Amino acid sequence: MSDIKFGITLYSFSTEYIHEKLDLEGVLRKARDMGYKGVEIIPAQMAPEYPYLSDEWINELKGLLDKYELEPICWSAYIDMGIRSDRDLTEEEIIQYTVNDMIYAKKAGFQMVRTQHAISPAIFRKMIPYCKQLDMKLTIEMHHPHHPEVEVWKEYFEIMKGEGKGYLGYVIDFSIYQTMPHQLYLNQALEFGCRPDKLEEIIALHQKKEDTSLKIAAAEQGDFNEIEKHTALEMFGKFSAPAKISQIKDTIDCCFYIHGKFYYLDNDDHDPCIPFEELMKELRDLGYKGYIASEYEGHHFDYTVDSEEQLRHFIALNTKLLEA
Amino acid sequence: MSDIKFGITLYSFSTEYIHEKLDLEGVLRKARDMGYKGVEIIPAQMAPEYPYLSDEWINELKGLLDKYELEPICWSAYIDMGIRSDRDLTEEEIIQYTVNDMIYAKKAGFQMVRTQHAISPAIFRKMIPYCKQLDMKLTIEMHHPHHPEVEVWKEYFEIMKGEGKGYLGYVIDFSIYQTMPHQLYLNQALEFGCRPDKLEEIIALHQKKEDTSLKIAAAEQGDFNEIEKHTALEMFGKFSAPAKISQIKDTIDCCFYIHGKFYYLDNDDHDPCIPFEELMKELRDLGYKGYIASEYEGHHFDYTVDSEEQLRHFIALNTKLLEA
Amino acid sequence: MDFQAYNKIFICKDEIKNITVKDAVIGYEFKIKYPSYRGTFLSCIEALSFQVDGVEIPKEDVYFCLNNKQFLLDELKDCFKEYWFVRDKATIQVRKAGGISSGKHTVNAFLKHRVPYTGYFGEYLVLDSNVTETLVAE
Amino acid sequence: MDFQAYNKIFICKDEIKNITVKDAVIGYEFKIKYPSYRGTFLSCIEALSFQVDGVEIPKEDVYFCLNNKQFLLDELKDCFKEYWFVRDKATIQVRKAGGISSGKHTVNAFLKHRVPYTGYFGEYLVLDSNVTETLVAE
Ligand SMILES: [Mn+2]
Ligand SMILES: [Mn+2]
Repeated sequence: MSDIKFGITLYSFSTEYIHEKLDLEGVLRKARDMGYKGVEIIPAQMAPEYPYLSDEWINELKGLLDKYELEPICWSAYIDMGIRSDRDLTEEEIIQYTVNDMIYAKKAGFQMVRTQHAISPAIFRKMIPYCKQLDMKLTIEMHHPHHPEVEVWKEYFEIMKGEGKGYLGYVIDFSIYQTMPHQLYLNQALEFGCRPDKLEEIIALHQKKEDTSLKIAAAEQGDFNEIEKHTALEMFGKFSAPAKISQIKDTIDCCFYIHGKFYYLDNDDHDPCIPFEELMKELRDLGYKGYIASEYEGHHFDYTVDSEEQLRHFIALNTKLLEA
Repeated sequence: MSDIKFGITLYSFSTEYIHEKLDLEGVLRKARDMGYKGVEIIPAQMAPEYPYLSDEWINELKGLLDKYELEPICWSAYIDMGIRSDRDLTEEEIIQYTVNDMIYAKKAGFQMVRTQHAISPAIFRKMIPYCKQLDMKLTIEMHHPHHPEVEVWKEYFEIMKGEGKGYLGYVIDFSIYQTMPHQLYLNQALEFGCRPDKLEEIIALHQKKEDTSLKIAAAEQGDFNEIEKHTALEMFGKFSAPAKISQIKDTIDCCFYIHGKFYYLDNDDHDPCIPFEELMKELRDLGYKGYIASEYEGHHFDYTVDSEEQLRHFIALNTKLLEA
Repeated sequence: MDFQAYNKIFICKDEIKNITVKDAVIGYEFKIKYPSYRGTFLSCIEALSFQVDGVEIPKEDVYFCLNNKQFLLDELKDCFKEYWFVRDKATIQVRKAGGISSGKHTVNAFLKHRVPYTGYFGEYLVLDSNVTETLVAE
Repeated sequence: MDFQAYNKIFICKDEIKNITVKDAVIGYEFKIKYPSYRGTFLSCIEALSFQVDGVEIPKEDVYFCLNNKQFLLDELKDCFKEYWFVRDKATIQVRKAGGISSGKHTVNAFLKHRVPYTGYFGEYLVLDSNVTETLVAE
């Protein structure tokens, strides 16, 4: 038994939402029907007025959350550093976007905003008074290709454990533990021109226990076409340095929320890409008490997959693991 | 008797419009109540959606024109060359704004668009196919400090008399014939710190028949304070080179419309600033057949003046002159 | 000295209101209109600043709100697609924890704006509007 | 090769319509959506171009219409305050006297867009969407 709850980010229904099969109310109803209690929303995806949200829209959202008895858990904000063509966002602009998100989130009943690492330690620290004034938590997502060894995270953890304690935290995204490309990625590689036997060869190479530079050399010298070479380099680049699950314990006190990221689950029993077995065990053993959001992301690769079926595999697999 | 008709530009009611005493319907009703038949509108003033107008708004305008039985005469467009901080408008942008105005004007039932000299001869010429396609006239306003001697106008008249004949024309604005500052300007000068006797002195200097450079020297060396000097220089600069009424005949065939500009009329009999007597005689004698729009512009200087009273003076004065 | 009469509409007489989010008062707001006979584009605003009770408000604490958008003062000069209709009130939000005290306050607004069609001979007319009003906070 | 599945929503299946002003047919229009899971800012569009029946449309004949505004393609890169909601259709107006003939037409749209939050280590991910669809003109 554990205190871990499974929530859902509405982002999991991206395919249905952008193809206009489900609207905002539709995804909320579906989440409720599937048994979820807590939800995360990405306003940059589902708020037509983004980035400046009216009280009317916020009240509409609040009304829907009430109607479907869903708890507002996480408001996912962006640091869109590259909005402008001529320069990155200034500190003033980053503060404006972030404080606005905290205000909108608060009004909508959320207690946590997720932001992104590009906020910078200096600005993250400057958000503490706003967190206190609004009684809101602000978290940074650790998403691939970031991981605990990335220099800036040492500073972030220091702030989270120090002056920001209780207000500033982070969100683990399981993408940082991925070791293998998922099935939809492989399907796409085939569709784009990889030969099946060559793709097998690349996967075998990727799984070899040797230095990545040797694998890259092998891919470059091998009998591969352009798309195969591209696929090989992308695969080795993305999935060769997963974060260490043993490190979670060092910062679990700052982890306010988790993104249960997954791309494709063929069944209820096992994912060859993300080590859910070890993750669930570790989180349970460490006494993690928060939500893990079901975060289906296969929609980047294939719009024909049924998101609901994927989410059911995710919940079945991980509930089983937690109860084991 | 003449074929000249007096219309009105809704711009005359700027004070009432911007102080929210009259809305779009209010100024149209007022124009009708005052006996006007033909109207000009500045969408940059009265269209909330400017510069991109929906069919809904255009139909609303059209409905109001019908309701008050007003003929749509002139759609006044701008060449807002200085919109951007980093550069002037490009040719592409000027064409976009101008063609849009012609389209909106056509939809609203107007047959003429007034634009501004900054359009350039090259782009003006490029508008001919659009004029033909939409069956619309396009005119450039000649407004102070422009006058027929300004170089670019020779080119404009050549185009109007040549390949653009019947489609491209110009609008005379009586500001080009102004010889004296109006009463509201003088009141403002007093309010801003000119001493009454010094202002009299400056006016006397302005009226002297001598070279402007001598007047300027006199103003600079005289016993005047800063605002008096500024007033003197502005007065000599603005009102020392009125256009010649005798030149109107040379381009009357290109003059599709006239702005009966005035700033302040104390009575129905005479304006010391603009030579209406000669203007009306000349226009009548030349057989001008179009509209003269009543264009009250005192609102730049004094928001307490009653626009309707001013317009009544204008109509009384000029009707008397035309019928003389 | 054209256009000066339009300054009368610059600062609106509406009440100053505190801005609250649940229990927190995060600032206050008042309203202004564009002081002209026609609308403009935000990019034609060359300078805009405010003093309240004689104290200059730091620009990073001011949000200019119009057309359902929020602009930092430094952004205005780049917003050439954003039209300010002459009868539309812009809301000036000032970020200040605790808001403003109720009662009378002196508000000064200074605007430097380019008139975009006045490039008669290559240069644009740039006008100043400098207006002070006494407003009442709720 | 992320994001490629979103290309399916890029060119909308709506009919191509001629644009008329009274009796004159001044062009035609079709619709596109932003090919992603979330909205973007127009300033993140680094390139956008169209071919109809294999012929490239000159950029000055294309108006990108969104949020009740009309943009020239060259203006998009500067419009950092203009948000393109992922479910909003942008209308692509093509200026062409006489419009387009009724029946089937091949429309190709090419978009190069910056994903603004992907500055992971200082550089942004820039994606291409290159889609061809057969649309029907009314
Ligand atoms: Mn995530
Ligand atoms: Mn005029």
